Amino acid sequence: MPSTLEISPETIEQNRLYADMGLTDEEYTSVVKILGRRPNYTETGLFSVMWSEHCSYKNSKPLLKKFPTEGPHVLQGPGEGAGIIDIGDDQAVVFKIESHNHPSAVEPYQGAATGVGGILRDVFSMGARPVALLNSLRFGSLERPRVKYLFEEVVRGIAGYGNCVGVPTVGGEVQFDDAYNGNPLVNAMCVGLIDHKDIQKGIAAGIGNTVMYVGAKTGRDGIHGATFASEELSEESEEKRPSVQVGDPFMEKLLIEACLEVIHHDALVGIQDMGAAGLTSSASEMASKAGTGMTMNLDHIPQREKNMTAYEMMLSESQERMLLVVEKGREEEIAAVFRKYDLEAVAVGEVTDTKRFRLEHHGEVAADVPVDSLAEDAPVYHQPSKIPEYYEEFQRLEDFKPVVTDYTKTLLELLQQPTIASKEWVYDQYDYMVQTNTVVSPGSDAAVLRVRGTNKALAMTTDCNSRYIYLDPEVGGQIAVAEAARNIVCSGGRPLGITDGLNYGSPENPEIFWQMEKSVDGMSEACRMLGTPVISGNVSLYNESFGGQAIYPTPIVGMVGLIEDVSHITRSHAKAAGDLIYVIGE
Amino acid sequence: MRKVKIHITLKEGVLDPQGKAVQHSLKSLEYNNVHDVRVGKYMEVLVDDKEDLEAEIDKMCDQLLANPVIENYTYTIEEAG
Amino acid sequence: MRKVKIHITLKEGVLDPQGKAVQHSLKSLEYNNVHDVRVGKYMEVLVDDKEDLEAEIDKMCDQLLANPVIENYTYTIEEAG
Amino acid sequence: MKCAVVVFPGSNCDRDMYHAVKDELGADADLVWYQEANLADYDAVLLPGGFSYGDYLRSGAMAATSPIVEQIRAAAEAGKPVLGVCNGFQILLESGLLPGAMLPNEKLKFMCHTETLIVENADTPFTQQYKEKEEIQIPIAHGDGNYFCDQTTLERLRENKQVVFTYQTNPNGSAGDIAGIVNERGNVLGMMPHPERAVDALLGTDDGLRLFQSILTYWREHYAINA
Ligand SMILES: Nc1ncnc2c1ncn2[C@@H]1O[C@H](COP(=O)(O)OP(=O)(O)O)[C@@H](O)[C@H]1O
Repeated sequence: MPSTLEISPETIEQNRLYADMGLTDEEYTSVVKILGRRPNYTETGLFSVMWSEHCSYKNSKPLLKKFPTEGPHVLQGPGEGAGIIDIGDDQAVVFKIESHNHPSAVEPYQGAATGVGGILRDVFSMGARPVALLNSLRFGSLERPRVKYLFEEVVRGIAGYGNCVGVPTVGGEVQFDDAYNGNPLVNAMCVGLIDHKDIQKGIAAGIGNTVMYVGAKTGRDGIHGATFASEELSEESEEKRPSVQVGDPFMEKLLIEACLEVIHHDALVGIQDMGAAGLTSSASEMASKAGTGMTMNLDHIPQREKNMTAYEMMLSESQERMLLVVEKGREEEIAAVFRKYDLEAVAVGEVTDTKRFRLEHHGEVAADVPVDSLAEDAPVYHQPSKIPEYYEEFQRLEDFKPVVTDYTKTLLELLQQPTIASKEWVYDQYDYMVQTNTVVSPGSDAAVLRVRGTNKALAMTTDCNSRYIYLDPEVGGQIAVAEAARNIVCSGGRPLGITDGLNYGSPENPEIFWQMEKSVDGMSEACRMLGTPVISGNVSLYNESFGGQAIYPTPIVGMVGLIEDVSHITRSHAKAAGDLIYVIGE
Repeated sequence: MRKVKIHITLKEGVLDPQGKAVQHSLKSLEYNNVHDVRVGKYMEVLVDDKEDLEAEIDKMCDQLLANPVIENYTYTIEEAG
Repeated sequence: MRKVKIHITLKEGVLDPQGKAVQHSLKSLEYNNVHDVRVGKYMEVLVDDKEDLEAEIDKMCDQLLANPVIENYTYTIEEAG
Repeated sequence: MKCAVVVFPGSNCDRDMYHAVKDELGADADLVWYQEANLADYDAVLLPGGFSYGDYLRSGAMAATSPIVEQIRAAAEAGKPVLGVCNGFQILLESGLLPGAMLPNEKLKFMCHTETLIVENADTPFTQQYKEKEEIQIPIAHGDGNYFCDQTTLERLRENKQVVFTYQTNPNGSAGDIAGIVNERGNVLGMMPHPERAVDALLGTDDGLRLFQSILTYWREHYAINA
């Protein structure tokens, strides 16, 4: 087998190749210290992805600690695929939001589609049936052809994936502002329903148990571009270009049905989806959480392309894949469940008691590192923060009171703003009715879905006015949570909890870190006041235009509420001529 | 008038779920000798001839007809029948 | 091994909404010399060679790859590279 | 009456159809996996919507080549009611059980909302509970719902009263505003709109319920005595 000339540990150190992969000098040094030697190429890759912001939250951890995450009805807070809240009758609601900003900026259709696919897997890997999707989108000015293209394709991508898998897209928001010209935001939220007894964990427990791989084959999808720059094999380099992740919603639909069937099988020990950092994060996290180790033989990984290296397989972000841990000796029973759906479940490894993460490939050890070092020892940074000048300037301004002379004209002008105008063009493309539970469809304050077989319903919404947050992150953060809560209450529901999608610029910029800090403070405070704990979320940093201009701070709130009786559901539209209108509040 | 025949195919290495599904279907219809299927697009564009027609077709493909992030294109120009 | 290149096009008389949309988009990008666009499918199928390969490809197309109510197909068979 | 709701890989309105028949109509129903079905055991065959095989290649095309289609054909020939909704309709077209083909919606976008349908033929096993020319509210949700057939076929469909539902305002470019058609014998109905989404007023409309009630009545009148 012609394995690629692997770059030596010495070269990685001397040429600082780890920096291309995203590790700083200090981080590289601590990896060397942990291992007691220099990491090889694959190992450097493992650390670089697991210690990235996306997987480790190294810059945002100190902030996330501020969120209230507990409550009497919280069954699962942040940490697993998605959070879970009790809704009575031994049922629970599962939800989470996730961003797919950068992939959507490059290839909007596939970026948005795979964003939907990823958040679905987070929810059904908990054992829940996905019952609703929502999204929160930000684009630049629609007058720009590129922005218009991004907007149309993102919506088409969300529709293409969600419609095909048969999960209704019931709500969301779209905001247009120049701040997003170079960096659109695409956040997708999924809500699932589960019976308490079906709740799954992503753990690799039971020494000797078998690790199984299910779903799409692994290709060179979404592998970090920088590493290719340092590839020396030029002949194949064109072919080996990092390729865009393409979603296969049909495969996902089969996975949903098969996984929801397999969770009832007593041979199943743990299940987790392969999200960002694919095999690396799913496998190492499952072992780390269980306090075990894992050995995988990469020769058994189903591969879509020829001559894939260990590095490529471990970092691939191919979609529609799941990792399972199964009782030893009962692999065939599990494989049979998947076979019905034309899916192959393949044994690729074993749970060990070594607390090490060990990879074999072509008869050689491709990596051997302490498993906790990947999943838990990532550095945590406390970034400096500084009040931005713009903020101080704004504080000094007089309040602006617009003078309206012609109300009709002003109203019509307002209604023509893309951000305010009807979003029917968007949601008409989403199948928001499939599963036949949608009582209040897009176009009202919150979407409402009945819980079949009960008298209950769930209300759900995503909200964030990022201009408010830009102007005053703390108050803006409170407003975002409060707005979501109002949308739930107006629909007849009691807010249960939130998931948050934190989208910001670079945390290394003190003024941006200040925005992050303050908005999280504001959101936390509102969550405490309203009794809506944060049960899951996602952080997306470095959202900047090519010129280095950061987006508005955009911490999106996804909230779910419980309606005790379907007869309490209210819609936002006017019902009959002659009805009275009241204004409540200030 | 010219007829431009354009072939748009997915780049090597990009997942082709459609092709995979078709291949699978062919297999279940017992065409066991099929090893791979890739599905792409084929367009026929009728245009007035002009100088630099090729440059213009390239531009059309780059701008609209193909998605350069995941697709390649090739074309031939013929006399329109 | 053979590479079969299959072209599937809409029959004459069948409206082609996709082609119309592409043509419209090209027009708004100011390609004013475009008179017509038809969009079809292009497939590359890799098969083992066998006797009567053509008959088999015809069958595949009739059974699955093309819909005779709305589509025509043509193909060429090449040595797989 | 016992209904089979056939589940193909990628069907996603299968449970909706099942609940409509079981919970709202009160008939017997089973979800049957396409490879395991024995349709001879059932009185009616329901093909649900969704994206069988991802709608790759052409909507319904791959499902139409699966062996279960022969059983569906046999059920149709035996005179049992066969209903195909949305993707189910596309499968009926692709398998030749109904004439014509589906093209992408004229505007090339998926669309989801409720449409007004006109009942063109109230004398079929599926529509006896409606009045001719009655207007009913039924949701649509499709990307490839632009019904196509040649002029001769269209005229024949009209002459034979095979056009069962039309759209009041054509949303997708369908020939003759067609939303649903039956075969010549009248026992196989294909329609793009989703009657199973219109069986509970809580969700907006229950105008679809009478379609299922019609099937039940038809079955009672024609088969129940022998059953
Ligand atoms: N991206 C989207 N996806 C689905 N529904 C959307 C989307 N954007 C807006 N909507 C729906 O359109 C309606 C109006 O949205 P929006 O203009 O954001 O109003 P509001 O200010 O009341 O939240 C809401 O019901 C919302 O769910």
